[in-house]
Amino acid sequence: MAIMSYIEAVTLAMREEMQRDSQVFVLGEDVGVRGGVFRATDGLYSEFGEDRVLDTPLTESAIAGVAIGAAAYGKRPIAEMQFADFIMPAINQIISEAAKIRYRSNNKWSCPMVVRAPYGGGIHGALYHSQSVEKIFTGVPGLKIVTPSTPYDVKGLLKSAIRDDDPVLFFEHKRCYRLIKGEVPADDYTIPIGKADVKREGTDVTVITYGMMVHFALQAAEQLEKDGISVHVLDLRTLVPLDKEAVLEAVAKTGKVLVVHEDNLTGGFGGEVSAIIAEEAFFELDAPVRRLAGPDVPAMPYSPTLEKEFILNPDKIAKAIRELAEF
Amino acid sequence: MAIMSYIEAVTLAMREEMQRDSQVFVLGEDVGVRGGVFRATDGLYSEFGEDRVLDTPLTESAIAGVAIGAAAYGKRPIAEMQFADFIMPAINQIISEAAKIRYRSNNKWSCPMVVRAPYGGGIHGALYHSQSVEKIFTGVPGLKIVTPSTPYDVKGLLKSAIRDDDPVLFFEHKRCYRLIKGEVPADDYTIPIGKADVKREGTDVTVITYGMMVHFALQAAEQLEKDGISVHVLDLRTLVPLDKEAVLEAVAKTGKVLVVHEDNLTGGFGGEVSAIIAEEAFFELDAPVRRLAGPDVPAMPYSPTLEKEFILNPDKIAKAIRELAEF
Amino acid sequence: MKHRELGLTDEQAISMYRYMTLARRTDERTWLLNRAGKIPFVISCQGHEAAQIGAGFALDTEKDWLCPYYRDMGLVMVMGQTAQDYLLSSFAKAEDPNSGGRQMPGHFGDHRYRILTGSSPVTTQMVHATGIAYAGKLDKKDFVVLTTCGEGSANQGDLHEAMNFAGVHKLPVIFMVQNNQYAISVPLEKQVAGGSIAARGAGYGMPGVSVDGNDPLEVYRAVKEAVERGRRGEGPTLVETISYRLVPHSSDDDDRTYRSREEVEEAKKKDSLFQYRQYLLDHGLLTEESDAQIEAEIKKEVDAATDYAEKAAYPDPSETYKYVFAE
Amino acid sequence: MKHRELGLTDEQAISMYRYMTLARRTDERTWLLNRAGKIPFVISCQGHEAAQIGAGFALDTEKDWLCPYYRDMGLVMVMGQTAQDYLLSSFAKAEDPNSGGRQMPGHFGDHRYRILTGSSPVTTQMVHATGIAYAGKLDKKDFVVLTTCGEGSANQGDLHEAMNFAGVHKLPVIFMVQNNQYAISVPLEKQVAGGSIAARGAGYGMPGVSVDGNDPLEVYRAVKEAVERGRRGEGPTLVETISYRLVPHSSDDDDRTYRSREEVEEAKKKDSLFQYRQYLLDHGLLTEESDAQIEAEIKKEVDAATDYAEKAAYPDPSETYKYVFAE
Ligand SMILES: Cc1ncc(C[n+]2csc(CCOP(=O)(O)OP(=O)(O)O)c2C)c(N)n1
Ligand SMILES: Cc1ncc(C[n+]2csc(CCOP(=O)(O)OP(=O)(O)O)c2C)c(N)n1
Ligand SMILES: [Mg+2]
Ligand SMILES: [Mg+2]
Repeated sequence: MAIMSYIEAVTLAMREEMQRDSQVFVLGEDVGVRGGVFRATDGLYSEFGEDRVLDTPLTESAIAGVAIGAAAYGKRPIAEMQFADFIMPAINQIISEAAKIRYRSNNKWSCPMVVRAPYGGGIHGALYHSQSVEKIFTGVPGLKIVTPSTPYDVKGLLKSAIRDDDPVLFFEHKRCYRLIKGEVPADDYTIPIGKADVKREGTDVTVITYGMMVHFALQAAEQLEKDGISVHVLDLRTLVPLDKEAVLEAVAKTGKVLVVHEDNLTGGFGGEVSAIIAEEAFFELDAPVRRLAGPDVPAMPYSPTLEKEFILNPDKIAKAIRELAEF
Repeated sequence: MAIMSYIEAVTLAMREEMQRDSQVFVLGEDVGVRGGVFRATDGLYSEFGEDRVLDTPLTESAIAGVAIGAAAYGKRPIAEMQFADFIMPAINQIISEAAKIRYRSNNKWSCPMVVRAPYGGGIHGALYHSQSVEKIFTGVPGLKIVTPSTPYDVKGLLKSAIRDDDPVLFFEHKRCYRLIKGEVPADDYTIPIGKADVKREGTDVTVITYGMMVHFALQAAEQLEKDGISVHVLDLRTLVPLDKEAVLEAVAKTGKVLVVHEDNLTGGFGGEVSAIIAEEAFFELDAPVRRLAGPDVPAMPYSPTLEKEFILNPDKIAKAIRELAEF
Repeated sequence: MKHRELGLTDEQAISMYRYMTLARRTDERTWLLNRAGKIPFVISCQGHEAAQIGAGFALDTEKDWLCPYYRDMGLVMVMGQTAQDYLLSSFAKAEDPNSGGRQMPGHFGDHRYRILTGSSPVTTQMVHATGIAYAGKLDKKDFVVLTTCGEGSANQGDLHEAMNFAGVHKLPVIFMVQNNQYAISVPLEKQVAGGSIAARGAGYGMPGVSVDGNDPLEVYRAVKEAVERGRRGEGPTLVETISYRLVPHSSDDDDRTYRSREEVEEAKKKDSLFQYRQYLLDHGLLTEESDAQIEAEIKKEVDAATDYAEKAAYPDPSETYKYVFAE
Repeated sequence: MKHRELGLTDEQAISMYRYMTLARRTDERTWLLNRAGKIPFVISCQGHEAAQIGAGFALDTEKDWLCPYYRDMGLVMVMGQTAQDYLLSSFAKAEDPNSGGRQMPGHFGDHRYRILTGSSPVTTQMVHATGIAYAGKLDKKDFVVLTTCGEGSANQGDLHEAMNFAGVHKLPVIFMVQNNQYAISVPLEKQVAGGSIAARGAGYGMPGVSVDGNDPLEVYRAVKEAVERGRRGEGPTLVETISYRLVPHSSDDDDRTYRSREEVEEAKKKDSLFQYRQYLLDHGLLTEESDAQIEAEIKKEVDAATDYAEKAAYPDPSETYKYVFAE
C-alpha cells in the first residue's frame, strides 16, 4: 500500500474516476494547466485534456450552474471552488438549484455533481481563506456533505461522491492537504457516504468531530492516555446524512461527550449533533454534552497571535476532555 | 392604542424611523410606486419620494451591496428582499461583506443596515415562496437576526434594528402579515434586540419558538389547558444574539422542553437552542429536549395535500406537548 | 410572403397561429379558474405568444433543449407539452408532468421533451443552459439550447456569467430575453441601464439582436439564425424580443397601481394574435371560417383539459417525503 | 508636452513618477521580506503602477472615494497611505491601519482617506462603490467613487449588477478594470468572452474606454474624463487599463507553470516605470541625478517603514474577540 498525502488522495480519486467513467469531468478556476492553486488537479490536464479539465472564468455561480446543467444532462461534473470561502457567490445555484432539482421535478431530473472546496484555517489564510462553511449547507435537504480527515477516507469517499446520483459537497481541510499522510490502497475501493468511523476506541470520554480536528483529538487522546484518561474518537466523515447510529453508539461507550469543530460555535454543526444526543441518548449521559468550537467571531484573523487564539489545537481539546473526565 | 396587523406595524415602524432620521431609506424590488408586493412599504413612496423609497433593478446582490456601501458611508438603508427565498443571490454580500465589515476593519468601518425579508409558508407559495432561511445566517457572527411574531414586537424590534449600528436581518413571517393583529402603541417605543419574551406562563411543558409558530404554540396551549396541561411559551423574538438567560429560565420553569420551528429539523436553529439547553441546563431537565420542526425535505410543496403535510399546525404541536407532558 | 421567404411552409405558418391561440386560450382559462377560486395562482404568457412560438419553431424539437422561464407556456407547448399538462400543473395535481404538483404553475420541466426543470429564483436557468451546451460539446452533439428570461431578470449576475462562459467556449446557447417593459411594477427605464438588453451581446463577443416580439416571423428569423450559428460552432447569440405584458404580473398583482389603462389599451392594439391573424387572413392562409374552426377545436381541447385536470387526484400526502435523494 | 496638455503641472508629472517608484520599491521590498521568511504573503502591484497612479491623480483626494482591490497599493498611496502603512499590514502588526493585522496585505481600508474596507471575494466592492455613490446622490454631494478589479474578476455577476444599477441611476462611479492578461493562471482568452472588458460599457449605456495601462498620462486622461462626467451627473464610466502582471500572482504562485519566460521578458520592455521615466528624461523633467535622488529618498522611506513595521507589536490575542458588533 502506498503512503500518500491527503491531497494526493484527492487527485488519485479523481484520476481513477475519470479513467473509469468518461462522463466525469473537472471544472474550476486554475484547475487546468496550473493543476489547481493547491495542485489538487495536478496532472489531470495533461492526461485528460482541456475539455475534461476545464479552466473556467472567475465566476463561481457559473461554475456551479454549468456543473448543474451538465449534471442534469447526464454528466458527472466535479466543480472546484478555489477556497470554500468563495462558494458564497454560488450559493443560490447550490441551494436553490442543485439541492432541489430532484425534489422539485418529482424525481424526473437529478443533479449528480460534486463540489470540492478546501476549507479551514491554520495556514495564515486570514478571514477569507480560512473559513469553515459547512454549517451553511448542513440544513439544506438535498445536499450530501462529506468532510474526510485521512487520505484513506478521502479516496474512498470522493469516489463515492463522484458516483453518487445526487449533489455532494466535498469539503477538504486545506491544512490536511500536505500535513496528513497515510496508507491508501491501490484498489478501487469506496467508502459509503453516511458512515462515521471510530478513529480510536476509548472508555472515559467520547469526542465526536471531523476534518482536521480528528487529528487534534487523536493527539489530545495520546496526551491524556498518560494520565489514564481513555478517549474514544468518532470521526463523522459525513455530516449529511449523519450516521446517527454511530453517534449514539459512541455516546453509549462513555456517557460523556465532547463535540468538536473548527467552525464557530453558534450555529455550527455541533449543535445538531448535540441536540440529537440530548434528545435520543439523554439517559446514556453521565454529563452534559459539551461543545468545543471556534469562537463566535467572523473568521480567523491573519496575525499569528490572533490566528493562534482563534484556532483549536490538541491542548485546548485535551483541556476540555479532562474537564469532562473529571465531571 | 391602535389595533393593527403585523404588516401595518412593519410599515409604521419604517415610516416613523424615516420621519425621525433622514439617513434612513428603503430599497428593493417594487417597494416604490407599488408599495411592495406585500404592501409593506405602502404609502412611503408618496411620503418620502422616489430617492428614499427606491425601486431597484431585479438584482438582490446589488440591493444588498448598494445598501452595504451606503451604510458604510453613513446611511441607514433598509433593503427588502421580495421573498426570503430570493436572498440567496445576496448571500455573498451579506455573509462575506456586511457581517465582516466591522471586524475586518478593526472597528474602523461599520454597516448599519437592515435586510427585511418575508419568510415562511402556508400561503400556497410552493418551494420558492415558503422557505425559512434563518438557519443559513444564524451561524454567521456579525449578523443579528430578528424574527418577531406580533405587531407590537414588530414595531419595537424593527425600530431597534434600524437604529442598530450593525447589520440586522429582519425576517417577517408572511403568514402573519394579515392574519396576526394586535395592539400597537402610538408612541416611539423600542424593544431591545436580544430579548426573548414569555408569551404565556405555564408549569408543565415549555415551548421555545419564534415567528408564526408562536401563535400555533399558543393555540396548542389553549387546547391543552382544557386537559389540565399547562404550557409555558417562550418567544425568542431574536435568534442572534440569543437570549440565553431567558431560555434557561424557561427551561427551569417546567423541566420539559419542546423547541419548535417551521424550518426543516436538521441544521435548523432549534438544534442550537437544544444544544445550549443540553449543555447548560442538563440538571434542570425532566425529559430529553424535544424538537418539532418541518421535515427534512427541500421546501414546502405547492399541492394543498403536500403543503398541509409539510407545515406544522396547532394540532401537531399539541400532540408533541402532550407526549412530553406524559413523559 | 414573409413566412415562405423564411423557409416556413404554409402549414407551419398556420400551425404557429394555432399554437399562439392555444397558449392564449389556455392562459385565459387559468384566469377564469383563478377568479372562480379553483386554482390559487396564475402567471401569464399573454403578450409573449409571438416571441415564444416564433422561437419554438426555430428549434429542432427532436433534439434541441429548452431552459425556460415561468411565462413560457407557448414554448413548452411547441416542445410537446399540452393544455392538459398545463392545467394539471395549475390545479397542482399528482399527474402534473413538471413536478407532480410540487411546484407552482409556470415552473416547467419535462424530461420527455428536454425541458430542464426550473425554479423561481430568476435567471439561474441561463447558467444551466450553458452547462447543457457544454455537455453537448463534450459529447460532440449538434443540439442547441434555448434559454429565456424577462428583461428585469436579465440584470441578474447569473446571465452575465453565463453569457461570458458560453462566449469563451463558443457554446450553442441562445439567450432570449423577453422584454415586456415591466418587471412586476418596475418599468424598463428603472430596470435596464441603457434601455437595451441586446446591446449587451457585444460585450461578450456575441451578436445581440433586438426583434419585434409581436411578430412571430421576425422572432423566428432571429432565433433561426442563432440556431444555425450555434450548430455551426460559432457560439451563442443574445436575442431580445420586444413586446408588452398584456395582463397583470400574476394573479396576485394589481397593475393599475403602476401603469395606466391607456398604456395597456395602446399595447393591446399590437397584440400579436391580432396582427398575425391579420397576416394570415391577408395572405389567404386563414379564413374567418377556418379560424372559427381552430378556435372551436382549441376550446374543446382546453375544456377537456380543464375537466381532466379538475377531476385528477392530488398527490398523496406521503409523497411529501419522497425524492429528496435517489431512492 | 502631453502632461501639460492634460492640465498637469510639471511638479505633478514628477510626483506621479515618484508615486510609481514608491509603489514599485515598496512592492519589491515585500518580496524580499517574503523570501527571507519575514512576512507570509505578498500580492503585487508590479505592472499596474501607471494605471493606479494615473487614475489616482484624476481624483480629488480630499473628497472622492475609493473601493480598491488587492493590487492597488499605488492607488491607496495617492489617497494618503504610506509605505509604512503597507508594511505594517504585510507584517500583520497591530498598527496596520487597514485591519489591525486581521487581514492579509492588499485588503485595504482607511477611513481617513475614504478608502472603503475590502475583502477577498473579488468584485463585491464594485457594488459598494455604487452604494456610496447613491448615498452621495441622496446627500447632493459631488464626489465620485473609483472602484477597481482585475479582468478575471470583472466577469463576476456583481460587477454587472453594479454597472446596471449605477447606469440606471446615473451615479458617479468609475469602474476601472485593470486588465493584466491573467487571472492567476487563466489567460484573457479563456476568461473574457470577446476579449474586451471596455466593450461591456455600451450594454449599460455608459462609455467603455480602453487605455494603455502602461501610460499613466493616458490613464489619467481617461479617468479624468470619467470623473468629470460623474461630477456633471452624467453617470458612470467603465475604464479598462491594459497592462501585464510582471510577477507571479502572489508569493504562493509559480507562474512558470503557465506562461513562458519570453512572454514575461517581452512585457517587461513595456514596463511603465521604464517608459515614463524616459518620457520625463526626454522632456527634461528628470535627470539621472534627480532620479537617483528620488530613488535614494524612497529607499530611505522604505527602509524606515520596514524597520518600523518589523519592530511594531503584534495585536494582543485578546483582540481576537473584539468588534464583532459595536462595543
Ligand atoms: C431572484 C428573484 N428575485 C425576485 C423574484 C420575484 N419576481 C418574480 S418575477 C419578478 C419580475 C420579473 O420581471 P421580468 O424579468 O421582466 O420578467 P416578466 O415577469 O416581466 O416576464 C420578480 C421580481 C424572483 N422570482 N427571483
Ligand atoms: C470570488 C473569488 N473567487 C476566487 C478568488 C481567488 N482569486 C483571488 S485573485 C484571483 C484571480 C484574479 O484575477 P484578476 O481579476 O484578473 O485580477 P489580477 O489578480 O490579475 O489583478 C482569484 C481566482 C477570490 N479571491 N474571490
Ligand atoms: Mg418583464
Ligand atoms: Mg488579471
